[in-house]
Amino acid sequence: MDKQMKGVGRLVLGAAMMVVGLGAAQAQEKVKVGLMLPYTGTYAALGNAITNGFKQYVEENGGKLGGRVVEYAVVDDESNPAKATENARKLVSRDKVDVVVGTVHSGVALAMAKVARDSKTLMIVPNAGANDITGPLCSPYVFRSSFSAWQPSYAMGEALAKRGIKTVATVTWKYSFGEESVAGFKEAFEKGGGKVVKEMTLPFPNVEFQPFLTEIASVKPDAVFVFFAGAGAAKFVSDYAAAGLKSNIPLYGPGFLTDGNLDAMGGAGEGLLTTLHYADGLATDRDSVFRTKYAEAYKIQPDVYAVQGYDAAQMFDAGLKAAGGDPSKKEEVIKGMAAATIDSPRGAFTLSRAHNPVQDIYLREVKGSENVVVEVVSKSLEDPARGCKM
Amino acid sequence: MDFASFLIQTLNSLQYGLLLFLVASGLTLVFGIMGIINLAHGSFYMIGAYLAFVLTSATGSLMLAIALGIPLALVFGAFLEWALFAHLYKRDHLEQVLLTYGLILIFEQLRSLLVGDDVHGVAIPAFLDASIQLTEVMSYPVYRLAISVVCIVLAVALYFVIQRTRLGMMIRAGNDDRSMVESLGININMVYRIVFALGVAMAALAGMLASPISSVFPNMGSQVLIISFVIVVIGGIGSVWGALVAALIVGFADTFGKVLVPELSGIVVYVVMAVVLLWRPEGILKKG
Amino acid sequence: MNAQTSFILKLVALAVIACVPLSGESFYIELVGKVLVMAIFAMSLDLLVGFTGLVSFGHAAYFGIAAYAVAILSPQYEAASLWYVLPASIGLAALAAFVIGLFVLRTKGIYFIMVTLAFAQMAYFIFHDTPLGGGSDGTYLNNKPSSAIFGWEPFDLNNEIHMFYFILVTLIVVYLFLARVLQSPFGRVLVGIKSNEHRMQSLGYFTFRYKLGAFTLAGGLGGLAGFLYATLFGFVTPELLSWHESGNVLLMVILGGMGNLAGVIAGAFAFELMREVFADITKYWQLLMGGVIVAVVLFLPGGLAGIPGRIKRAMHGGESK
Amino acid sequence: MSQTNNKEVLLQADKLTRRFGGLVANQDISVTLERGMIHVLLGPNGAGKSTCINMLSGDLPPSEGKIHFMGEDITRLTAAQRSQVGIGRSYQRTNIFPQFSVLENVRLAAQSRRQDPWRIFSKAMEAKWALEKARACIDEAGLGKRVDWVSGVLSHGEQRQLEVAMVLATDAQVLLLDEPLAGMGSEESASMVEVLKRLRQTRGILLVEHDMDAVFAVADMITVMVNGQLLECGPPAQIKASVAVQQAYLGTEESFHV
Repeated sequence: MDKQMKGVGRLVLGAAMMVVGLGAAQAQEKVKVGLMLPYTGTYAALGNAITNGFKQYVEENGGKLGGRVVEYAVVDDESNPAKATENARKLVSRDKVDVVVGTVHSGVALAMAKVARDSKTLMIVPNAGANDITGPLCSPYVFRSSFSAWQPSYAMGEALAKRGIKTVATVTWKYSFGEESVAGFKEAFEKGGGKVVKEMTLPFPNVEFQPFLTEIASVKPDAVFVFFAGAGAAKFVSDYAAAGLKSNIPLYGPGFLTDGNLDAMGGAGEGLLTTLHYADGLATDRDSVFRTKYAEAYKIQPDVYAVQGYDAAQMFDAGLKAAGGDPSKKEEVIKGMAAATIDSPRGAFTLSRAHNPVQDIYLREVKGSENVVVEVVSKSLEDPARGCKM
Repeated sequence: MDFASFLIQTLNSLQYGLLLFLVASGLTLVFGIMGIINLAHGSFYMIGAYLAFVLTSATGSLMLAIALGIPLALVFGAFLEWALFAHLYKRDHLEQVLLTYGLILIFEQLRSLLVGDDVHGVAIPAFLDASIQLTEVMSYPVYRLAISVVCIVLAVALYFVIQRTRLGMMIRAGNDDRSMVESLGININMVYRIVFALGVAMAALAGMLASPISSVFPNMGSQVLIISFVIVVIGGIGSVWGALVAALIVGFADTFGKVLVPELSGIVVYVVMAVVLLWRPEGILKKG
Repeated sequence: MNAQTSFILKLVALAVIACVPLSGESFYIELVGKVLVMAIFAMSLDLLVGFTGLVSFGHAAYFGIAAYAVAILSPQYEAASLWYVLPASIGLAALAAFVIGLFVLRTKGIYFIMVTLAFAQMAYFIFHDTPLGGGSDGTYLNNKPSSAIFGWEPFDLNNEIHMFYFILVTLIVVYLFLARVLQSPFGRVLVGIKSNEHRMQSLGYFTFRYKLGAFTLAGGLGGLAGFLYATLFGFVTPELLSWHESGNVLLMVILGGMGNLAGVIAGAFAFELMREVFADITKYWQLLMGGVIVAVVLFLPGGLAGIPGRIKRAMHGGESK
Repeated sequence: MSQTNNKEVLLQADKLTRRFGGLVANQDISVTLERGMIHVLLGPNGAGKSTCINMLSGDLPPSEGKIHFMGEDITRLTAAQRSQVGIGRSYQRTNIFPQFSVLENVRLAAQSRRQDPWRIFSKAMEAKWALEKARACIDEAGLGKRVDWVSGVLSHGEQRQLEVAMVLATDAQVLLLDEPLAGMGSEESASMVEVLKRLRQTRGILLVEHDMDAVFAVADMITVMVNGQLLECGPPAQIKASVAVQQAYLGTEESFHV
């Protein structure tokens, strides 16, 4: 029975400790920002970049947003959707934050969006591109400072059709982001007269691409459109080049294909064209200042994720200012954010009725370790926000 | 699928299967001889890839990195066996699962602390950085062929070690009956340490070899781990030849599954495993 | 300690937990509610690991299948009846466990661990890769099941306090149910199988049937926990079936000491508490977590209440094949 | 072999052969067991006695040969199925549930006769028939005073008795006992011999045993095995007189009393 005693004893102790620590007092005259981002696991680098970007804007404003001192509550979401609701709840109910900023992983972001909607808490998505967030699941409380999966891919579809490419094969991981990207591309490309001749998918995060390369070689399309990101993208691009396909069948994709992983490709990415809402070499004053400051503060070059974090802070700042600095006036904060024009390093953007950025999409070319802008392929591209009843 | 594509896909299957064999063979030896289930085996693959990245950056050559990395992995394996795994032989499988599960968390976090969370590439050695033209648009990287060759050489070497050397005799005996080995006066603890270190080194070597084509990234070990489990189950625990056959089966199933039944490609290898379980619950080549 | 003291302590623990909603803090009500769900999940696994000696490393599959069943069976714009989705989701999880059990129970030891893992991985890919459950991003349960029977609604799961007590009562029912099952002839056979399956066979037991029964039952109860999880959070994702979840629930079982239902409940609390505390301390909390796990295994063999395990090892001279 | 007429043949093994890889552990072993008889398998270590008993109990499938129980071919039956038809066995290494009480060990054995796994709500301890049967078998095996002890703490001899009680509780017609006397003191040994004699009256017993005194005290029939081969089979007197047995086995004094 000794083990029983231990068991029960621990049970009591555990329960008691859960109850303790309830009344974390809430600070006044501050604004509380909840950062729910990945700090461990595959997307840790992205989570850090977003955090850096956000904090940089706050620092530029003397540690304040909307005139109030910013206080952070930080949660590592581990990119684990299974814990997402709980983590979001922690920020919303326990820490009582005024805004939740997160996250990278779309599944986690969807869970967070539900919490934000249910609890009427303001939320800014600084990366996750799932169309649904500003589509069927849109909400007055949910904003996005990044993009929808549809945007860069649709722009690429238009661009390729315009360039007279007739047939395209697609490859992506079989998960929502990839499938939404391919769908967005296909929509624009086939509208412009092209044809997607072969759609291939492989389980996420499988990176054994060789069979698909062989298949591409036997189908011989005019071009290949892929959605991959991070390490998988680096591997795909390297494999594509090593298989000798790069010189025969041009490869295109949304910018994640070549973002943050060019070093890992070891030159195989050189010359690739991708579409995204940010690029290197924009050469605007806004961007140059941002990049200089960022590099000084964090000793690394900023990337698109840092920009998205930076803009999340800008958006919230705009909302707060409209509400006279009072985050409890949610209606006014929301109105202020929705109406704002954000002076982003990527170029100014506004927000759609579903709260997704209406922004320029750049065509970029890989040169060395940079994605250098070629041109704006879609001016002020707005996500159609299908299914949004707002 | 035309004939040329079929041949190339076969080549792809072989290459993928052989690389998997390198990881799975260490796993199956550790399972079979030491009776230990090691979830951290995938981490050794990850560690190998990161070693390749770090050492290649430092020395400028993948070859040199591998030459340095293998002894490091051996020492690391022997150390782990001494410090941790030696305490697990008489424990439940459940505790082995937990300890090695804890190790995964530790290894991943240490990796994050030491090397960061970025994706890195490793350059292919210059003399292997070429391609062979197969069809008018498709060519095959020489480095991939080189990997296959190295894997085959290692498989043959492993065969030689197990069949022809005193160590191999001990390994075979240990695989069959632990008490018999002890009664022969063999220091079983030393056999275990060597086998474990070898297993770690093979997984790390697989990671090093794969690093130029897979790049180096966080959590890269866990994908390899589960597919290795499937291989060990199909091949039979403790059977190196089973692992070879099973790895090739998985290589073919995965490659052709992706092309022929793309909707189901995620589960093809598991279906193969289920069929093998029905047919031969102990694996297609139990022991050997 | 006699049975009476143990009983009183359990009641006290229960009373403390039952008081959680009095705090009025919805975060803690939900958090403790979630821990209770995980405790049910852990108890279901304990039936296999602690009482039958089957170390399943794929138990999250049944949790996730039932969670998906709730989301898929519920209509999009209205609430499904609790009395339909609850048995249906448990039944589907149990059915999955039965079918998978037919395969995995043909194996033993290390094989069993790996094969359960592999089948759970297969289930993971089914939800991850098919549109069945919203793919990789998961899917919402927009309306929690309604408890209405012929117009009368005894409780409302949208109310967080009702939800909490619904979970707590379910936990108590599962606890009593399992305690009773373990007293039954069936339960005694399971314990016999854990101790020495071969001997049970030579006594004439068709142990496969008993193990299949236990596996199915554990799958169904794991499904019950999955049902509660989906209802509590209203969001399901393929990650619920991932091997990390299977590993976590195993950790709860061993932390509490396998083969001890009350201990396993404590294990669930200890595990979640540890995660919370470590994650608050440092960004590198997984290092601490891993360290604790390794230390527990090395220095507390058989978990905190591993006495039966030690006797077993002493009797079998260390062979655990 | 057939001098005991009018007796019911319970177990008949014909030309059992078992190979492990290249090693032949048993070759063409035939054994017949009748009701009311104790048949002893005798042989030096490594003669293949355990392999033989394992084939009879279903723990090892034979490579060749047939086994019949009361006229039915049981060669393909599993150990559990053989237990159900009436063949019970004990093991050379004590094989009980050490953390259970003596009563629970035997009750579990008794319960195996009525398997209804779906009854998960009744209490095992309330099934009177199983408890009564368990107590009766414990008494029959001479362990009456140990009913409530935890079996793990019993003396070695008592654990052997417990094994016999467990086999009895399964209603076995045939008892396959692997060295039931091994490791026993002379007193324990004598009482076990008495138990065996009592049990023989209604059942058939196949015994693997080393203790020569006990063997000749209880055996009705003896089969001598050497190197996996059947050397001689007959009543004790015939075995004592056999030149072949003496040369091969009885001559080597040291293996007599283990």
